[in-house]
Amino acid sequence: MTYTLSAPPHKKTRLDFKTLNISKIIALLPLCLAAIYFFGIPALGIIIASVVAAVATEFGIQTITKKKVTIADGHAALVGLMLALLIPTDAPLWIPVVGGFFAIAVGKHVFGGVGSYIFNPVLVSWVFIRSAWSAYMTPASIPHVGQFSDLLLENGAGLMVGVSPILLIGGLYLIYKRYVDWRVPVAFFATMVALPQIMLFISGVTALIHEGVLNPLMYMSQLFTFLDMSPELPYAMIGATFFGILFIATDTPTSPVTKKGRIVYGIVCGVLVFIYGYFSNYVDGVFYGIFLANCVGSYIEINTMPASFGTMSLPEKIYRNIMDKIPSSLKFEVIENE
Amino acid sequence: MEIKTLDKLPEKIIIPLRQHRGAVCEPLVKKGDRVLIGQKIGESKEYYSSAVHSSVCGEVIAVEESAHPDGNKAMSVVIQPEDSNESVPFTPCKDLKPEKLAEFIKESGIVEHYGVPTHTVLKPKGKKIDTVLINATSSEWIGGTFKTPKEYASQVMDALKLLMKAAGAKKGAIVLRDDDKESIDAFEGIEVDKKKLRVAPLVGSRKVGYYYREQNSDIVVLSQKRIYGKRILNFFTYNVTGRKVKIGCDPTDVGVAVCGIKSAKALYDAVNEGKPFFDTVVSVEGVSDKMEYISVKIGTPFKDVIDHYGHTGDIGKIIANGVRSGVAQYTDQVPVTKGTTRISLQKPEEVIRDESMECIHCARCVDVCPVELIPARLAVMADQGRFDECRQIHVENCIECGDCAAVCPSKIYILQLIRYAKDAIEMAYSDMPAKESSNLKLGCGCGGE
Amino acid sequence: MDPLSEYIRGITRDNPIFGLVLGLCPTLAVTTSVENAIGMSAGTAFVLVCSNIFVSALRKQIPSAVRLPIFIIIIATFVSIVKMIMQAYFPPMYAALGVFIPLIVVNCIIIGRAEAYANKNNVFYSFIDGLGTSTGFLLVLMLIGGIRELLGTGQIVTFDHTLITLPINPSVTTMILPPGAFLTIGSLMAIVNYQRAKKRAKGG
Amino acid sequence: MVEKALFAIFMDGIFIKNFLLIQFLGLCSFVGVTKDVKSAAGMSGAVVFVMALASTVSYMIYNYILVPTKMEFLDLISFIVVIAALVQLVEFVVRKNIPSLYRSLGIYLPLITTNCAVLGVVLLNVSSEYNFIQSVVFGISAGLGYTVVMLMMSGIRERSTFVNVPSSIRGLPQAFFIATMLSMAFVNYFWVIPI
Amino acid sequence: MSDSNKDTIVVIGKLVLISVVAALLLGITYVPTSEQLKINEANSKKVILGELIPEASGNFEEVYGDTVDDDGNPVVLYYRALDSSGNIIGYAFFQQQAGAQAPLVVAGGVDSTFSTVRGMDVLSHEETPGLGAKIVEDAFRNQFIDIPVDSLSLSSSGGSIDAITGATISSQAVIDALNTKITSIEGAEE
Amino acid sequence: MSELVTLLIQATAILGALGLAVGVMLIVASKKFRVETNPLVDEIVEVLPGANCGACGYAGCADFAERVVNEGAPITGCPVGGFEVAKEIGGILGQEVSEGEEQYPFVRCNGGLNCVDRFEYVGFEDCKAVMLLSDGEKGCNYGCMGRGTCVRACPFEALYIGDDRLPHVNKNLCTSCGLCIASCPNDILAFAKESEKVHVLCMSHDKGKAVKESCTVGCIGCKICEKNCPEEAITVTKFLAEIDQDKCTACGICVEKCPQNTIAIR
Ligand SMILES: Cc1cc2nc3c(=O)[nH]c(=O)nc-3n(C[C@H](O)[C@H](O)[C@H](O)COP(=O)(O)O)c2cc1C
Ligand SMILES: Cc1cc2nc3c(=O)[nH]c(=O)nc-3n(C[C@H](O)[C@H](O)[C@H](O)COP(=O)(O)O)c2cc1C
Ligand SMILES: Cc1cc2nc3c(=O)[nH]c(=O)nc-3n(C[C@H](O)[C@H](O)[C@H](O)COP(=O)(O)O)c2cc1C
Ligand SMILES: Cc1cc2nc3c(=O)[nH]c(=O)nc-3n(C[C@H](O)[C@H](O)[C@H](O)CO)c2cc1C
Ligand code: SF4
Ligand code: SF4
Ligand code: SF4
Ligand code: SF4
Ligand code: FES
Repeated sequence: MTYTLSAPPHKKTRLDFKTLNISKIIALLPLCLAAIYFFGIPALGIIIASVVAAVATEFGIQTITKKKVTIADGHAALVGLMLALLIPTDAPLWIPVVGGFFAIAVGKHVFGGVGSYIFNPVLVSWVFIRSAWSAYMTPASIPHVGQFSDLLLENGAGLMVGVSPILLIGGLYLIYKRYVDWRVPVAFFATMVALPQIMLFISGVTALIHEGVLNPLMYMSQLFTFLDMSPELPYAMIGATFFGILFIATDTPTSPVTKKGRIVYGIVCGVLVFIYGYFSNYVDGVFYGIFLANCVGSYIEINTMPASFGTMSLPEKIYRNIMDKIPSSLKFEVIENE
Repeated sequence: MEIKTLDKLPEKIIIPLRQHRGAVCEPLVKKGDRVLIGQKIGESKEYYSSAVHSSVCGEVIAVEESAHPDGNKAMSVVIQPEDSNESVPFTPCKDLKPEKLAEFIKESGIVEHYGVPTHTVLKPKGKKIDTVLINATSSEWIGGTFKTPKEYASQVMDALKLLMKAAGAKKGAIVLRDDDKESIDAFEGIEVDKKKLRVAPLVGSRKVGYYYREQNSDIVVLSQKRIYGKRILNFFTYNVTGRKVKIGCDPTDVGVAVCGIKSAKALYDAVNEGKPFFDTVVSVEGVSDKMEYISVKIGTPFKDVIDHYGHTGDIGKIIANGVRSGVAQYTDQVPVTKGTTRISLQKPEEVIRDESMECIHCARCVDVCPVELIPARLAVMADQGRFDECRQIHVENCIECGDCAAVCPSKIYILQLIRYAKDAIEMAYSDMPAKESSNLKLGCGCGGE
Repeated sequence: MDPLSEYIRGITRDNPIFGLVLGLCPTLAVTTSVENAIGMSAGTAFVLVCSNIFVSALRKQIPSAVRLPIFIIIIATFVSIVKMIMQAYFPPMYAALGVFIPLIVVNCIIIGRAEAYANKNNVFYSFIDGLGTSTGFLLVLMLIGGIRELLGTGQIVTFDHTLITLPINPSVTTMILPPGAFLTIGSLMAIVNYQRAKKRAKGG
Repeated sequence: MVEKALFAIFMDGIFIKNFLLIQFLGLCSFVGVTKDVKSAAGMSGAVVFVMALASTVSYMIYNYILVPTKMEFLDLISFIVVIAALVQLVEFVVRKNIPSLYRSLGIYLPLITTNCAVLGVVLLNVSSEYNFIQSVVFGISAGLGYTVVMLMMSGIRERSTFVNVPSSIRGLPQAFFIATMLSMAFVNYFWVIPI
Repeated sequence: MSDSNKDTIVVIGKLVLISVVAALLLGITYVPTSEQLKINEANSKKVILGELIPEASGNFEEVYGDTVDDDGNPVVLYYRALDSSGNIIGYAFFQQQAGAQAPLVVAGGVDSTFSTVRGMDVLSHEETPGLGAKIVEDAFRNQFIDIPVDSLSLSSSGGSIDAITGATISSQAVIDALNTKITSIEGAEE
Repeated sequence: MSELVTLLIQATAILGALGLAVGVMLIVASKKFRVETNPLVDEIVEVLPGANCGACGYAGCADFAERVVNEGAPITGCPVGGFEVAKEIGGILGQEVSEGEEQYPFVRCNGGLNCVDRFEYVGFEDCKAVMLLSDGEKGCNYGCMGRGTCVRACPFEALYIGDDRLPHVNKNLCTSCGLCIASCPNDILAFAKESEKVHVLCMSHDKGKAVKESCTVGCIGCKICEKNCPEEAITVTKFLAEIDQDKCTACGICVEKCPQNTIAIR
């Protein structure tokens, strides 16, 4: 009888790459259905064209280069689907076809395929077609969330991603299930909320300076602007932003692997998206911003490698230094262990 | 509860002469000799070594290389057992002086389940031990080694005192697993020096020192979360005592001796009955719906243990020491050794044969790693043979818990790759002069800390 | 060493772009159209051949400590002369190419050949090398320029003659922009690499 | 010339007129010295230094020597000679004091001489008719723009040594594909920022 | 003098020598070409002006400002286009404007009532080839022929000029140049 | 005319002064920051292929050049450049080199699919990794495991694992750098000269019985070849035949006689 030998562990979690992709696709399905309902058949056409083009490209490339054909893992389909959601529904059908091809061929396989690519294939393709055929790719309208119900059904969504931010809730479920990491989306979201508020604060303070107000209490009171909602916020909190936060920024090969790095990356995403959005619009801003963040992702990763386990961090060292100076009889219980 | 044993004698008993880290024992018997239960059959003059005893009475049929559950072969004494209980005389020696105790432990062949001879943990050369910890976070002992919870608690407590005596340590602690109600109940209210102890959970930054004060006792019983891993000692020490053990050092460098339940029990038996370490309890998984515990003689082949349960059906994988960090075996003729804690069987359809794909940088491995490594990075670097860079990102820190490989959705053999890198690094620096390699190799730098 | 093979070498094995990987900046910057590519290559060729000849002729006189400054002075002089003459007597051509002329001075190819070839070989071979390298440069620039112009504008227009027109209407603006340049040269290099690897495995 | 705020010139130099990705200046070192972050940083440091120095010196030469004597036609040749000298000076210093950097920069250090980026800065300063402060600011910011992109590129390339790239793409083609993406990001992102 | 010092002198001498030779060559080229250049520039200005307002048949009167250029000559602000009988039929001008890369010099013409743009041309520019450089092409320039001054803005902001795809900055620069100069001439004439 | 002369004088003065300034500055700097280098090293670096592959055993081409000059490393040390480069280095250093015969790594095991597996291995594809787990999966402890550590070690992609689960060498790509030979944990690969025709394709020192149990093509130490070799070129030591290539005339008798088909002629 021959047994199987392998290195430990001999039991693993069942989760695999295919599951991850399929669950992302499922998480996007409600949104697709809603988009098809509101935009009609053209939306369906774009989705199908993009997905088919992406999958066919993957099949073609892997056949030609004599690699294992991996269309079954759903990655090409996921890329195609995500791309379709970013194309205006009145674009001609060849746009999603070229887009799907470009995403898989250049975005994915030129860089070495799954896990090796550095730039999110969806964004690579989107940025390319957006700048190459801007006439077709300009969203019909740039929405903003005027009232709370707009989160349910976005007011004037220009792209399919926007029809209903609330339907992106599948993304939250993915985070809850730990299919995607929470650090990037949380940091990203927090930054996106914080920056408009900080702008509000800054503009309040600069206004006071301009008026020549000297009373420090007045400046202090500006702190309470954080309680108000910045007028910028409704422009930022749109479907495209949520889609970027939950689905694009969390694409794992394009974000750092270190824990600290992921937080930093989320913040960088937020800052870049906000800057672009502030000067232009948040729909394009989300994708251009994250694309630029992709470019710095690797650099962030290299600079946030953790130190050897048990190495004291700077605050710890300072704490230890201070504690060492206190005579032991005065010390609290906490240091008793040392 | 009764301690279960094998129904019938194995056809042969294979006792490896290397059941501990350190010097391999020289065989004291040769082919054709008749040996008795408890007879010493292997021994080494080196300090860093431990004696090996026969677990049965019978005839030595070979002294040869034979399969060892750690995966490689080892010189072993093969004995054909007789149906007889003839043993060497066991003499309890309860009042040994502390100085003699270490020698006695070596003679009795007591070894920690992580491989190190117990006496070298208690009396490490050139270091002083002030605290002895018993790691009792595995709960398979009641009903296996110990008949009742009460017996479990009292014997382990006695053993701890013996260990402290041997080490000359003032303080001691027993660490239980916090979800293991049975053991916690057993220890709750146990009396030490006329004081009733409470099982205290290790929470937050309160470490063992706090509890010594709180309970006003030199011995405490604690509970903590379960941790796995092959090289967890440093991690465990830090968790319990708050003392950081640097890489390349072991707990003894910071004055802590970590012992297991198995060695504690063995010491208890050796002192109270004079019986050397020749039988052990293993848990068996995969033969029935639940975990089975059985006391077996050291040297019993896995096959006999499996047959004891009348296991039929195909076996895909046999694993020694648990599915998380254990070693898969290519034959069922490997013997149970002092370090064997568990035998796991997997049906062919249970065996994982996932093909690994490219790392998708999902960072799940980073999130689970208890020692803050970047396993994904280590894995690719090892794969590409960039061992120097592995070292730069602290590959030696890995406690080989295997969590990273277990959660990887790309099914990368991360732990295997890490071990590959460690092995290569060790090879590369083994022939370097000590001075040059001291900052590269795992030389101890704990000294003052 | 025969002149013909030396000449061919500049086009194939020691092709300035694909072989030596020098002079990338002008290659990418001017290849928005075939016309620009031709003009730039012509200017480069003139300067390259002249500087090769001069450097080679003076090679025994040039002290190695200050050899780079001297090469540069020689090159810059020729570039300035080309620029002034073109500006004064061929204004239409200058209008098309004027911006690129100063770039020739820093084209790594020229100084690279001066240093690696002209400084070690005689005048005749330096002349041949200059010609070969220039031809290689011209061909590659035209290829890249052609691809970018065709895809980017939908047609190739050279000196007021429309050579090719693409049937598809919406042209890919990105190809004219910097990303298009990088994309084109990356793809071409990948193809070259692939062919080379194939040839080697077959025993070339 | 329209007066330009220093800040605008600064941002221009780093982002809008990024030398590597938008102006195609200094590409040889871009693909040559970005295999790891360390040498990229070293090279960038050298380039920032040379650019700032070249801007200063060339401004002086142009405005205090060439313009008063109407010798503007000597600009190209005098700039390039000055740059060559500066670079050689830097080379000497690096070689003497940081040999490891010198070794990893290899042939690229002398190539800064012919690095179009440095000449580009100087010529752009002249053609944009910047005054002294503006020239220096533009010189430094162009160098910083170079640094930003070099670091991004080297970070990505360092990471891409861990991944599986088809063998015919490995090396330079891959560097160009990465550059494609970087420049796509730059071209499309930074034009919105009104400065 | 030691050998090495002698060497040094020789090296420096050679460097100086080659610089001097280069300077001589350049100087010799410069003198004739610079003359030619001035002629060229004047010619091309004349040609451009003629094309902008053909009715003037080359009859342009220069209007000087208060400033002088480097050579001490007064700077031409703009030109009055005169018909054969000496009436002002329009104005033509050159205007420098910040382009996408470097300054560009735009030529323009406007009728005497400042209501119609007569045309536009570009004297010099350094815009991106294939992109901003398209401002010199007829397709773009023809949009400026005889259009109302009011509609002199990009179509995206309600005017009649379609920007060059992907080169809004250059397109806008041309329009800005015309608008600025037309306004200033209008002010000066009144 | 006088205008032209003034202009020329001014121009030459300016550039001459510039040239002087630059020259003086550079000379001074080069004296001040002088770094002693051996010009030979630079010359050698120039003739080296510049692949920085490390096949010579040093940290890249520059390091190799330095060792050749300063530490007497063999001038034939660069396997990539081969004889051509060795000759050039010899020229620079004034040494003679004689052309060695071409040699390529040779696989000294024909086990592959002919050799039984002790277990089914699941894990990452690497011979050393399998070695770390229970000494490898092959029934024979000496044989090639066919998991391609050598393939991964080759910087020139000259090796591949064939359908017979054994490595094969593409001689067009191989530069004889020897990295594969050093990487094999079982020492299966060795250089063989092109003129060496007859080889024993087995490494096993196991007894005949053990070999037969695990492998159908292994050397069982029967000594038939030794007895039949007319040149007495074969000796069997520790149950393994060995051919003295100097004596072997490639007559092929042993190949015919070997009952296990262990000896092959190529
Ligand atoms: C701001 C914040 C947000 C969190 N969001 C989530 C979440 O969305 N999903 C989740 O499963 N856990 C969430 N957590 C809990 C973390 O998963 C948990 O604390 C973390 O995994 C511990 O990580 P560590 O083991 O790396 O320290 C959140 C924690 C914090 C502080
Ligand atoms: C060196 C070593 C140390 C171990 N330490 C512990 C431990 O501290 N706590 C624990 O629960 N299991 C520990 N184990 C593992 C157990 O002994 C046993 O193998 C494990 O409980 C198997 O359980 P599983 O079902 O998780 O695989 C250790 C194993 C080894 C080899
Ligand atoms: C790369 C790019 C740059 C753009 N720059 C500008 C700009 O500078 N000013 C502006 O008003 N709009 C700008 N736009 C938006 C365009 O005006 C708008 O998309 C228009 O419909 C397309 O025109 P264009 O591509 O010809 O500029 C830009 C769009 C893209 C894709
Ligand atoms: C390399 C490069 C060159 C550019 N050249 C021009 C140009 O000449 N004219 C222009 O209007 N915009 C130019 N742009 C800006 C850009 O293409 C686009 O026009 C603006 O973003 C506004 O549409 C250039 C951008 C880049 C990256
Ligand atoms: S690297 Fe993997 S095996 Fe090692 S400690 Fe971290 S999680 Fe455990
Ligand atoms: S868990 Fe696996 S796929 Fe994810 S980062 Fe780690 S090694 Fe890569
Ligand atoms: S020759 Fe060696 S390294 Fe190569 S496959 Fe065989 S055992 Fe592995
Ligand atoms: S096959 Fe071996 S000797 Fe040949 S190039 Fe590859 S590694 Fe070097
Ligand atoms: S051509 Fe620009 S740096 Fe080489």
